[in-house]
Amino acid sequence: MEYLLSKNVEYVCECGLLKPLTNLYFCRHCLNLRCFFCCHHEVDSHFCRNCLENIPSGEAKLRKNKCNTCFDCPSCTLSALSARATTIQVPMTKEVKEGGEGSEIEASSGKMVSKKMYYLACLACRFSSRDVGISDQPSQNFFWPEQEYMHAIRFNTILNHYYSVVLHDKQLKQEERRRRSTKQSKFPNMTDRTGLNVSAIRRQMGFDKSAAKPKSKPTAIAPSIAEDVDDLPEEIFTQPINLKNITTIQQRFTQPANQPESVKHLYPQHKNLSIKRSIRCRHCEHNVIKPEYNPTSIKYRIQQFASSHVPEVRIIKCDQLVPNKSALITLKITNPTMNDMIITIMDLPTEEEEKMMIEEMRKNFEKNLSVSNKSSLMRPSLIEDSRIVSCKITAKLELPDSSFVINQRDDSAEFDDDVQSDKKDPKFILWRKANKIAIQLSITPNGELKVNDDVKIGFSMNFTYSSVPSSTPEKKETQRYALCARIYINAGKIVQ
Amino acid sequence: MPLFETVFQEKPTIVLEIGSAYSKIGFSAEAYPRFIISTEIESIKDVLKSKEKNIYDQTVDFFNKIFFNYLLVSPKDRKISIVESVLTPTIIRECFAKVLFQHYEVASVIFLPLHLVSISTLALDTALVVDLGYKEAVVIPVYSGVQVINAWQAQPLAAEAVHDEIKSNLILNGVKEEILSERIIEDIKVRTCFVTKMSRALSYRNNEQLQAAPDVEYPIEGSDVIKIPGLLREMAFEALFPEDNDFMGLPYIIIDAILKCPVDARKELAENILLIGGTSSVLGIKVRLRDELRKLLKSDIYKDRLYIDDVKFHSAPAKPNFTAWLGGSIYSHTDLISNSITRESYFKHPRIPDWTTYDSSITRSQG
Amino acid sequence: MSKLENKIKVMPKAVVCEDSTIKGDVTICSGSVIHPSAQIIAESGPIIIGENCIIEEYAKIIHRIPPDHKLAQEKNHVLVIGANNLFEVGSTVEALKIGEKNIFECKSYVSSNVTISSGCVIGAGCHVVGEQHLPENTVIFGKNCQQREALDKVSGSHMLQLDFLRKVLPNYHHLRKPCDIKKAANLS
Amino acid sequence: MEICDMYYNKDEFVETASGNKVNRQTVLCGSQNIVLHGKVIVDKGAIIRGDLANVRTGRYCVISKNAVVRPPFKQFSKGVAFFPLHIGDHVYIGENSVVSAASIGSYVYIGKNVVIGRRCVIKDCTIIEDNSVLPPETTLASFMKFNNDGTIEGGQGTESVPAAMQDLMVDFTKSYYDHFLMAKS
Repeated sequence: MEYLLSKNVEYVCECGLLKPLTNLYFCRHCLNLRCFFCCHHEVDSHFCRNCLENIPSGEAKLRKNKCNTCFDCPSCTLSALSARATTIQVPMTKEVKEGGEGSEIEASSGKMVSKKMYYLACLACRFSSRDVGISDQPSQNFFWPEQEYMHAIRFNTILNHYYSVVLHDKQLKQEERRRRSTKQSKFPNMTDRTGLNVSAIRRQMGFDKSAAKPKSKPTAIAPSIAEDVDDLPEEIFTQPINLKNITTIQQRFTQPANQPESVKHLYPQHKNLSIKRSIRCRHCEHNVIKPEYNPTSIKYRIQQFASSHVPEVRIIKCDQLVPNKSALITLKITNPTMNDMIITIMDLPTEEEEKMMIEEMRKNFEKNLSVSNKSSLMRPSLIEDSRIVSCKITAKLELPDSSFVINQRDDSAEFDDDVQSDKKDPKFILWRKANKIAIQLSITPNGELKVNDDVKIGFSMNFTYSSVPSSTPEKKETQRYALCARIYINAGKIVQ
Repeated sequence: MPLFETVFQEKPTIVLEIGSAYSKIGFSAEAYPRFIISTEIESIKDVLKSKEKNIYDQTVDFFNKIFFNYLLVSPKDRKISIVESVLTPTIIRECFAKVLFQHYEVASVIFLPLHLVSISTLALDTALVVDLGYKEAVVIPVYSGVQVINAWQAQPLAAEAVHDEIKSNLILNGVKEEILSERIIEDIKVRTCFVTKMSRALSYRNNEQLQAAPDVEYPIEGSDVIKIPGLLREMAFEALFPEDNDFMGLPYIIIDAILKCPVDARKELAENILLIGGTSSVLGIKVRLRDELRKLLKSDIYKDRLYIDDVKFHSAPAKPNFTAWLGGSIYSHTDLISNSITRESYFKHPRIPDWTTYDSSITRSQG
Repeated sequence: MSKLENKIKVMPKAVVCEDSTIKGDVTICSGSVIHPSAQIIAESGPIIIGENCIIEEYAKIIHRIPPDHKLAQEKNHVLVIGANNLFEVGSTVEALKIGEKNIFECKSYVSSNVTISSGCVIGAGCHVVGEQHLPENTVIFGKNCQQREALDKVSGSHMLQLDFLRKVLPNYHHLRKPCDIKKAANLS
Repeated sequence: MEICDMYYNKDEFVETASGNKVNRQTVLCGSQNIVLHGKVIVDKGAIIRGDLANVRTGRYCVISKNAVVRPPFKQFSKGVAFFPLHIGDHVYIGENSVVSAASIGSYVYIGKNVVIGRRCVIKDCTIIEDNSVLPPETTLASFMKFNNDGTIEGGQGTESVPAAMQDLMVDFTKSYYDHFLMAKS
């Protein structure tokens, strides 16, 4: 787990948040890091995570985002119910009716057929649909009886009432406006001058009633009547209660409509659907993540993981850390791209420089915004306010004195073992292996650190990035860019 | 009718009620919320403790959950209604607006006053709305579709007070504090406690000997079994009815709210009381309030000031904990939502108008 | 541990894999199946495992009375485990009274303070420690050891599973020889 | 953090021609029914119940100490049967975990002390947190994470499971294998 979601090495997203490389995306169009927080999310497709069926979004909306076939257990609220089969003996009823009197005797003489019936059961808490009095159903995908909502009718009356009130209001206003506008009409016409307008003519012709505009009237409603309240049942003071029969608040909230207090009313609940999300860069509106529709597919239509564009830094090991005493840290840097990279490690920007960077980014964005505003009517996205990195450095890092090259990724290199020994390499490089390199740097934790304090180091890593040739003609050739990633590393804790 | 159709084709408004303990989330024109989930914004419980930036991040995360884990909709260009108390701190209201407009790019947001929209579930335009939530009890009278703001009353007499009562009581009975997590206290309250009768509460107060309700053996996570005394089951909710010289118990603040209203409105308000909020779903609270209020009406303090004989309660076509949400659902279905703040206007003036600028056309238009 | 004298009685028709660890005075009644790597440790007194029990891998049944337990004074306490119990993989059971037809799911733990009647289910990963008696058909489940009462009998597959295991296990494992009924009778 | 080198003694492990490394103190019942597809590590105390039904794992799997891999049984109207258990490539099973799933996809990370109930279906690119309990017949869809409080979260395009889970698990299991070395005595 630590390997997968390691928080020891964090990269600075452009929005100023620190994230491990595995949680970052790389926008190919802006050539910048993006994270979950500063991107725009969209619902891509709906599916049921139990039966793994893709459900078109229109249908999902109709079904209130619930799966037709799968149920959640209302008792333990977490697991899904599974259909269990039982066989029961039923008399052959069909033949009875067909055969008339003669075969009726046969049926009563005990000719039985076994028939499969299904009920729902939870395998975690042993809840079963029989517990709440739902009879077994003849088919697994049978429509299990739905509960009725007791206030449904009253709610609809109220809703329609208010709706009609508002509609009525609106029509009145419209009429008012029309009446006013006829008076203000610039172009005189005959009917006006003669004092005849459409409605007057109609009235004269006797179309009076039938032609009158159908005006909606607010539907009548009986307002709620205040009632006297029932007294507390006397037995509450004498009868012991059985906790096992009273639902917990979590169980109640799985059925927001009824919120039953007794476990006898815990009915199976249709499972909620899940979604796949696509993620979009706010700066250029391009997708960085777009999954495939198929719920079982793990592929993407668009995937811009930072881990496949930006060199990855991992800690191999670190000496014991003592304040004011230099220690060696060994880092592994991997080049995930198909091109060689030149890497330079530098100091982090100071706070002023960081502020300037943020300011510059904002200006850039606004400039783009005004350009795109002119060209298209599309409403531009907004970006999150960038922030200053919250992490504070607590150790001094001795930077390597030169840049170095990391070889491109080569999937066939896995099979040849020999470690390349490049004589020219400077001293801080420990070894090279295909597209990986190990470097050793010395760090000196600050003097004021106490035992068990984290030692944080940080650096800017400049690297050359070659864009992947795209199909658009103007970008046919690979272009080389110099990019920069800011990296914060938690080297470990101070020891005695 | 064409007017109808355009509305139905539109995507339904997302209706949210972000409470201090639980949030109710769903869509407009539905009879109950899709989900009731616990509010995962620490700062809502304790606004003063946190910095604004922190609330922003938490709100973004929580709304992300609401939209993508529960409601499963892309919030971009959707309409949002937020049902909230008029007493919600500005900092929270503005934070919500900023998150929704800037981060989620919604089309419009409207903040609906909780007490006002609640009574639309009754098809009435006058009622005394008592909201018993997690943090506090808030009483606001609504008369002819207008909130009588100057008559509002609020006291920290709600779920939190009850939880503290249960916790301190159990600790007195020798239960270790570590095992009494907030979740367990809430479970004890929900599953075992109720509001006892006024007469019994009085007897307990006068130290009379009574046969208390039966004790309950309560297993805590398999590690221990504790005894919930019957007395605690009955008396936990007495935290809402403190009997002291401050006269600030629940019945007192209800009466005080009525007293602050014009004379000719008082009788109507007293006969139209609506209890909402999660704490008011507890067994026996209505009866107790009725008895307490009747007693107060006849007491020396109020006898000569209020000429009201009786109080009456409504029951909304909903569970008390989502009555306000339901009001929001009804309100959002009507076109009055055009009063909302749109994205464009927010970016011209990134301020959220206060409740005072709202007019409550929904109930007024009825008459 | 080494002090314990092993007196293991395996009744006929019981299937006990040799890879299992059995220590102390343990009687395994007929029809029960003990999987490899199961552990049965009779430290404070004999254990009698009823008929048709299944004890799976890494399941641990321990008869160990802690010194402050109310049964500590009692000499020769016998842990009698009823018939048709199922001890799943990695469960640890120290209870001193166990009825019939219980299921101890994977990685559950039951301390010696708990007495178990019949038809109970201790859910996977549940730790039941506090002093209590589980009434019949109690189901303990979930992270917080929530309790409910099972209304519907579920364990229908138990006997079928036993049949299968009794058929298959001898083909793959060395088994402990059941002792002669006559000898067993003589011993007791 | 890079994986540190792990050393074992020569006589502790058996290495097969296909690169599987199996500890001698494991219980592989019915070994003729167990297929390990190469470069699989089975650590000390692990149990694989091939006697109940076939067990097949893909390449680069890790079965850690004291883990139990046990085909699930299913009840029919006439008796019970144990079902074969298939595990995909690049799967890590943590210490003391019990796996009774019907199938486990590829690129799956299963933490420590996990219980996977009977006939669960674990799809590709999933994470199961330490100490989780999956009830029987649970389906864990791709890119979902099972938390130890019993909730399932995530889905493709969320942070719960890294988007590049596939590459990560390949990387992880390969380097685990590469760092699992015989001690030079």
